[in-house]
Amino acid sequence: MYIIVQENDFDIDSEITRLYQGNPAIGAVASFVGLVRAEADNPVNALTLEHYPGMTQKSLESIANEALDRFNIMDVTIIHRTGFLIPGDRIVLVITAGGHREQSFLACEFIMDYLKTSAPFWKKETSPTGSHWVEAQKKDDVAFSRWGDDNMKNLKRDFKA
Amino acid sequence: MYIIVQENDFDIDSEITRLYQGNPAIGAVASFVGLVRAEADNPVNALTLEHYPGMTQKSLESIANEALDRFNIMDVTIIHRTGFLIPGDRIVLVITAGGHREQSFLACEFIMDYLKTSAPFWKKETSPTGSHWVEAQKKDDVAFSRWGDDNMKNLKRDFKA
Amino acid sequence: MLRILYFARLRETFCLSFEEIPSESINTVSDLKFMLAQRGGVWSRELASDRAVRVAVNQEMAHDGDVIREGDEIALFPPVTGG
Amino acid sequence: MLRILYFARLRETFCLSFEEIPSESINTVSDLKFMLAQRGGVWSRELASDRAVRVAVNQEMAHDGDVIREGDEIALFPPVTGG
Repeated sequence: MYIIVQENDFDIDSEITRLYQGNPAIGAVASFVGLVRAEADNPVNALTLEHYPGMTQKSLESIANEALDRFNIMDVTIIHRTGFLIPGDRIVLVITAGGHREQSFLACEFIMDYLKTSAPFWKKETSPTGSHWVEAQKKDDVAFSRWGDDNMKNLKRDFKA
Repeated sequence: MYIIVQENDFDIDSEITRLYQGNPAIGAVASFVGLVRAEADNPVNALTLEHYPGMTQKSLESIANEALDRFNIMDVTIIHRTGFLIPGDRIVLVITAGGHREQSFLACEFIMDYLKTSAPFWKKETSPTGSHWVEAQKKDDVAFSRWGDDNMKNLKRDFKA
Repeated sequence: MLRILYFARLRETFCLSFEEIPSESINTVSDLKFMLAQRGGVWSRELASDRAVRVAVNQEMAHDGDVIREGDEIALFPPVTGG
Repeated sequence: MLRILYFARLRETFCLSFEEIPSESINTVSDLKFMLAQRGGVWSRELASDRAVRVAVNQEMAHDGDVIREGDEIALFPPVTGG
């Protein structure tokens, strides 16, 4: 497990290689990269990411451990950036490595959904009209909640079998 | 759209960057890397990947176009290697880029499920006991079939809205 | 004493990132929120029942009924928006 | 004429990667498979109804009932195993 909060960018190929190298049973690596967006109706100039240093590492580790346990995958990387970012910059990288693709994909989505609602990061956007804190989105709570239902508990059992 | 069949390895970071660079509306990039596995109960020494050159590019393009259309994502990369590979080598890279993570994840899974059942590649494994053609797996047909049900058609409509 | 941390919008609105307060008469997360809201002004507005405020006790997400003990580190912040 | 291609296990078993055959009396994928199976030996075994053989007509996946026309490129192969 490799979990880090940093200001610097990361190299995705090196991070993926680090995760699977030396474990020949890994056949399926899923990953997700979140980027600072700027759209016509929301022309963001910059983003500042604040976090709660004492809690961040702990909360990301707990999410990663839950994913390892639920989906029976083999390893996880989470890199989350903080500080000043501009459109096109990478914010977060999640990598999940397992034997088969279904469990790696599910674990990667699970980690992103949990991170979006449970990890102590906050975005402040600066646009031509001023700066404001980004509001949490209802759809992130919806995405989060689906992992708690009975369907997902059955799924966990399947992977453990 | 960037789709290529090649013998050489690829750099994942460069491929991901190529896909989102220049499109500031892209906020979510999902990707999948498939690797040659070697497990205790299946000690593979090498894999040879054969394909049907006249059809491969066409079939991958058609899968990518279907994903772009169904999930309303913005761009797709598929790189599939052929030839001689050993455990730990990368076989395939799929990258999907969209505005939001749910659609990018779904499109990436969709492409892998289609590729596994519809793209003309065949693996031949060499192990200490000889070499043999890998048999298609029932679970790949099951994974493929879920994209055809009514549930998934509704999902397509949601993304188009 | 309790160590209280504020983040993001709350930190800016309260003009405060950190304070220490006596733990007497504070037994739960609810007690602490009620006590802070009593300060009035931005405090009562930000801690009003219709505003979403998240609380972590000793770096773990907590709920209104959760117990607070002498020496705990409590953080108050808006719903998170990372990733 | 029809251009017939074989891949993977079929290519090896038939010791053949490519042949051309007259298109007369072959109207569908089924007709072609039946005609090839008539060759006997490995041909009838590999093209027996209980074995999964996939067929592409002009580089598109096809089914038993699909029509074959003069000049078409037909490929026969086992279920794919890439990715």
